[in-house]
Amino acid sequence: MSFLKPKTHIEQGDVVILYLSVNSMHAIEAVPTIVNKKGETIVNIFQTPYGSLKVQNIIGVEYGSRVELSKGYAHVLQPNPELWTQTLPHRTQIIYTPDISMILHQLEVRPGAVVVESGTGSGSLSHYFLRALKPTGRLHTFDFHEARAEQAREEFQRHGLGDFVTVYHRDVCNLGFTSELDGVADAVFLDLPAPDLAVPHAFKALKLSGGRFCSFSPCIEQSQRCINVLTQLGFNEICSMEVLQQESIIKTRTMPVIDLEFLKAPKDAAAEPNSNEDTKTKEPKEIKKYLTSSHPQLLPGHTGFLTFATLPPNIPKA
Amino acid sequence: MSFLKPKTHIEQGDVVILYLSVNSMHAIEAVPTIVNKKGETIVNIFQTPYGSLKVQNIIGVEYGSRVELSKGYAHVLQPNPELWTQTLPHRTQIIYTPDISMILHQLEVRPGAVVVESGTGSGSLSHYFLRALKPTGRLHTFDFHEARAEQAREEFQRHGLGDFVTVYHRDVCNLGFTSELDGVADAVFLDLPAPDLAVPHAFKALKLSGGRFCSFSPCIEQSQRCINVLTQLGFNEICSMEVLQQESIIKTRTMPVIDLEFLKAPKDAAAEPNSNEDTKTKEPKEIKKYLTSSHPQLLPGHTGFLTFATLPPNIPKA
Amino acid sequence: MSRKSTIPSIQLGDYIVIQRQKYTKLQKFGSLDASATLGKEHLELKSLLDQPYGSTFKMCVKESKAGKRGAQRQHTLELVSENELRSIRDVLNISSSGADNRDIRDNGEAQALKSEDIEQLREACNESSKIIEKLVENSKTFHTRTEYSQDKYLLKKEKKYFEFVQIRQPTIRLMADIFHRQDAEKIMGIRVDTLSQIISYSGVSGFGSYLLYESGTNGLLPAAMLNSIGADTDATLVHMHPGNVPQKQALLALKLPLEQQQRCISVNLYSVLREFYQGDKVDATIPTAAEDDATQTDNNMTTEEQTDEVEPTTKKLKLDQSPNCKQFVYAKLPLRWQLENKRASALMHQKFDNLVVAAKEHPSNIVQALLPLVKPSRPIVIFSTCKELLQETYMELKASGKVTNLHVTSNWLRTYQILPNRTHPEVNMNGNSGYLLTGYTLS
Amino acid sequence: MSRKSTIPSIQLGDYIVIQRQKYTKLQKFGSLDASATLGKEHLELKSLLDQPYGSTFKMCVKESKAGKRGAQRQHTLELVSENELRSIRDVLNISSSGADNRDIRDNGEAQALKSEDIEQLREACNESSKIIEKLVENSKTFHTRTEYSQDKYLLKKEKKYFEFVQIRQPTIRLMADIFHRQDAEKIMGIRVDTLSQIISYSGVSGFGSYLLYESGTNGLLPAAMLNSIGADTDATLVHMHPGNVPQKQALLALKLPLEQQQRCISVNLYSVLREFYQGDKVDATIPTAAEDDATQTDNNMTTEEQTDEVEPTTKKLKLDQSPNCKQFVYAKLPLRWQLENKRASALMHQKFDNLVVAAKEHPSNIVQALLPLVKPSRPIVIFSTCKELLQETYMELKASGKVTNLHVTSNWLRTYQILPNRTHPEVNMNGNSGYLLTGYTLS
Repeated sequence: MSFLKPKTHIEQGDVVILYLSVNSMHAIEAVPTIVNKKGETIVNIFQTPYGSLKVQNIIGVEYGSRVELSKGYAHVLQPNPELWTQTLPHRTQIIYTPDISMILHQLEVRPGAVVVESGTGSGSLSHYFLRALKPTGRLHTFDFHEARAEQAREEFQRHGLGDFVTVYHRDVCNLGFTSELDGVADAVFLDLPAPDLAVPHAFKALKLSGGRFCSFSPCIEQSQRCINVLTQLGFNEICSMEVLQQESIIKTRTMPVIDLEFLKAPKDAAAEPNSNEDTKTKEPKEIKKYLTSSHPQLLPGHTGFLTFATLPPNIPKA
Repeated sequence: MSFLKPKTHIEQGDVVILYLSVNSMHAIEAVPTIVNKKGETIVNIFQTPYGSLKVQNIIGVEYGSRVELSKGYAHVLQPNPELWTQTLPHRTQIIYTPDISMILHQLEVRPGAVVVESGTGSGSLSHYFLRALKPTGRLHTFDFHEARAEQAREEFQRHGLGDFVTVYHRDVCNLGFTSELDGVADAVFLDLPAPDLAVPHAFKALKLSGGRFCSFSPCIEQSQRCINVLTQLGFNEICSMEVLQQESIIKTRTMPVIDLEFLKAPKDAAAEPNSNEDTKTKEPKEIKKYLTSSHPQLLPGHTGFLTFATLPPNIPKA
Repeated sequence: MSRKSTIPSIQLGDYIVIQRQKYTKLQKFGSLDASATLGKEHLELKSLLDQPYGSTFKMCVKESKAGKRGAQRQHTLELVSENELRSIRDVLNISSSGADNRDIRDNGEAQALKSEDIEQLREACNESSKIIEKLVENSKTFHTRTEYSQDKYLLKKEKKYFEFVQIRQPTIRLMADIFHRQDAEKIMGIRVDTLSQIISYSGVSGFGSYLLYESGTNGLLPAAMLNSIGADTDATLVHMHPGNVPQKQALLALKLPLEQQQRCISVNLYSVLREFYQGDKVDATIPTAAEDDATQTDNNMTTEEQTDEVEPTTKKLKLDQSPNCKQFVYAKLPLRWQLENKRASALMHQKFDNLVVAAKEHPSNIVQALLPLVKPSRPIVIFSTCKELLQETYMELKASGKVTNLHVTSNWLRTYQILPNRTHPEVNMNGNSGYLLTGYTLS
Repeated sequence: MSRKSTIPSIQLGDYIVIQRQKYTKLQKFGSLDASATLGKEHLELKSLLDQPYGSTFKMCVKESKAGKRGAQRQHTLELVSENELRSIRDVLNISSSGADNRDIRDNGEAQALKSEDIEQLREACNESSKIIEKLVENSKTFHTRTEYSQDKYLLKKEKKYFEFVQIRQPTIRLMADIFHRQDAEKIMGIRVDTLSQIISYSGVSGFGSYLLYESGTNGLLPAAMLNSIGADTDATLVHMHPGNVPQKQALLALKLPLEQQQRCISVNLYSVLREFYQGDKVDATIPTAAEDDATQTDNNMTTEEQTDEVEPTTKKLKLDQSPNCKQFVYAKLPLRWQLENKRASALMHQKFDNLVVAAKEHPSNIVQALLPLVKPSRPIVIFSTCKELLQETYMELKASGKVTNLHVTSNWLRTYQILPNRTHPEVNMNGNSGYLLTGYTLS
């Protein structure tokens, strides 16, 4: 239930982020026992590179606290969509925070908004939609993969978000978003291999007073076809973009500074006999410290093209 | 003649770069007199925002020197392809140094190379090809626009590069690169609206021992069609890229640092009556200096897609 | 659910967004006499009243005056139906296009119409499509240009003569665009991608108590956060600023319900910290709101609209601010800023669910002062245009052990032109996203 | 003109580029017994001798030994004709592709062949196309995958079983790719776009006298400059380095004509500066080449190939380097490095037509020492991985007034996948182009 609102202490059943380091965090469920493969109830022990954690021990602990592992320590954090996106079980390729932030902004999602999403996928984006639209809005999320839809439904329930979301198992390209959703949506989001097929259904689902549309596509051809249909249906403010986040690695670097001036003049004759002394003057180097910033070798070069559009008010829906 | 090789002093007839500031430089010809619109021979005076320059005065001057203008000064630099690209008379859209550098590298142009280029355009890239391949190589450059071809031919001559280049006025998409050039080229470069039409001609012009190919296109569809034809003809190592150069603006910025600690404790009661003193302590700000780097507001977001390919050796040319 | 499906109508006192093609402008519709300026065109706004948002209006020339840089035209606005908005391209019905531009010599004489002719045409024809049609007819080279070049020409002309405007209701999205395009410095250069990420990383939503310090974004940052907090929720925002009065334009333009507006508590940074630490000891005697005169200049209000934001009490206070009468003025009834300080101080004692800092100053001391007010396991987001400052702050926070999962990020935002056979990234891009330092507090 | 149109053949002693699909490797073909290692495959090189560069060879399994991480296979290489190189996709003749992947459940059991079966198949079949065909036949899900997913699968398998290698002649382009991919740090992270711009901005060409300082790029930077200087030209390069011996692998791999090789004069920075300033006074007494022991460790040669570069005299010198016999060794005949120092010093007195610095150290002092050796109106190019150092150098040069048109730049390099319906920028990109500081000297 730890996704509903900010809370201070871990309760039994909470999803908790066990934060080991920037590159190592895990979403664990705060339950004292689990059932193993043999069907036996056993004590819930979570293994990490820094040793094991008896999960029972974190129940009642304040979020943000340090917890001891058998060979080190970790911090327990309350999950939120950002941390969840980094730790969730991948059932599909997912969209990450930089793109998602732009999607939420451009779709103008705020409390009270009705959003239609397809496909649900791993629920990464859904969690963001839900944070932004609760407690007064609603998310309708569709996936054509039955098991994925079912998993997502259970997950939302477990996360305390079940009241704000309906999960559908449905092929929206062929069947649309159900007639119950005609004219109810403030925003429609598509992440589909053939978004152009679903655009007419998005058109139907959007409110007569208008609304916003977004399609996420890895390939430019999908965006091109999608824009074609959007244009035909009277969408405007059509706009495609890429958002690429770059991390800066901050560190103090020590840089050698070499002296070359001394080479201009002959060596001090007095120093010459003392060959140890001589050797020392041969290394005219000092080290200076710099607070530097650089990018990692590997950066995200492409995630997808985001195509946004506005359905203006009062377009007749035939 | 100032493009042929490094030289130290300005001779009559040289093109000279009059460098006023980072954003203001001009290519001028070092001739004492010019003919005005009325056909009269007059003294060559060049006007700048910092006053006028009697061009005669720079003849014989060392390159890199400071020259006086009537209301300031400038520096005279020997032209090279980089400076020329920033000062040349635009007859078409031109390609700039970051893309050009990659083109030269990928086409493996070095002294002795035979390069075929279409179109000549404003000759920006041609000057780079010529610097890289002279004195032992040759550039064959084509433009379908007769006046442009003629202007380029004169310019190369005037710049002392005439010995290394042949300029053709010819529609290469329809007519190819002339049969004399069959199998002579180490590298072919295309900057054409329909590069796919010229690829078969490039194929013919490249040596039987193989060679490198490049096409520059602003739009992705041109690259797609070009790659289609390249693949059909047996080119390999096909690779498309964009090079985007960003400038860093280096400056010392003064940043306010505010103090908030003093708010935790009540004010010194003794100071209170003295209201002037009081006012001073109310501005708990200091200024710190930082050597910073930032990007300009406007950056090149796109110049073109560079598509490179290799023609492997011994592909039969039917 | 709570959002009305009916379209709200334009009311007096509203801020409106006027859109002409891709150009948008935020404008206060303060009175029936109000007019707006779009380049050389002046628009009388009175006919907007009670029309639904999203409507399109035709600019009808009323009179034309000679101005310094060509004619200044006064227009009235006439509501038009959607059907009238045919694409300019359909109207002109261009079909033949030259294969390339090899035969074009640019001698400046391609257009047979002289500029006087065009100005006359403009007076006569009310429709841009007619004007452009004439221009195309009289162009000697139009039909020999490539389709690409024709389109460029048409777009340029269309932009100049386009006679329709749309009136839209301000949203965070529209205002972020307008502010950034018009004067990015006034919103500290916070670009749309950065703004969207501040909202995400800070976790601001319908539940919780949030803390923002910003040194001037025309109200955009508090408005974006309050927008995410939503109507009919319990969440609150304490908005700290360094000046005498908060910049609130974007907040006012959103036209949020009063209950939601009241959940944004705007307070002076120095003043509220003194209240927090020293409580009743100070507020009757110290002229806190006027304290930071030095900072005030950074946050001067420059547009007409912004003067509206000054709360009457604060305005008065400013006028009375001569050294001699200071003590006198402040000794009276509790002023609005004093009440707000008390509300904020109470929330500060309960601690916050995030911290957002967008400072022109070095963020380090500000973060140090505000970090103790944040609960553990909560996101912090620090924005700066200057990476060097965030580097130092990063190192300090890292050394302190009080914040984990620290990251410094920036973004590239590439927009694309996607058109048949003409798809490419836009030729220009903005180089400055600014930088974000993010992390989570620890207990 | 001077370039031969006939294809050169592979000779003993050559450096060769071995290419297997997109993987490339630089290898010395030192003897007929030489072999190369590509992952788990060992290739005997002897059959390459006298074959033309650009030829493709088939890897034929000779024997297979159990190794730590699976079988290590020894291969001979057989020259193949172009015709044999049909696309793997044509061979498999895949046509039916599932519409999407909705029915696929990933249970790890999609492949019916067990790993032992596959290893056996591999011993039996010599052709990757056969192996892949079998894998596809025995895959339960292949035909229900989308075309995209099928392609991905095929590419992955093709990569693993692909049995052809191509032998190519090293060029700057190929080596820059290999070095950067294998260990970018060994070439100071100089990315292809940056390398190409160093060449452009420095103006290096067939005319002139050029000056380079680099603190270690496997010879890539001097090789690239010498390559641009060209064969049969008059231009020269003085190549200064901080170590005992220059790194020259890339220079040797280019197999340039001797006359061209000799126009690259490699000298130790300290040693040559002393020669330049103090001339004959020093060179008989001071052990200059061994001077900078501290720097030497930074430039240790780590690969087998690099040891080949050490010139015999220098090698000996290193061995004799005990403090006691130093003076003795150096007092003998002029050594090669002493002659090179004299040649370089003569060019230094005539001054250079550019200055290129690619330093691991702070470039500032190096630039200060070398700038007086550059003629006016000549380009300087300074590379560093650390922008902060270039910022300082920029400020110093700007203040000095000795260099104008100063710019600090970096680059984005985006590669694209262009395939029918699957066009997009590559998913990963390299984030570090390094930084260039460029400008022109003034008199």
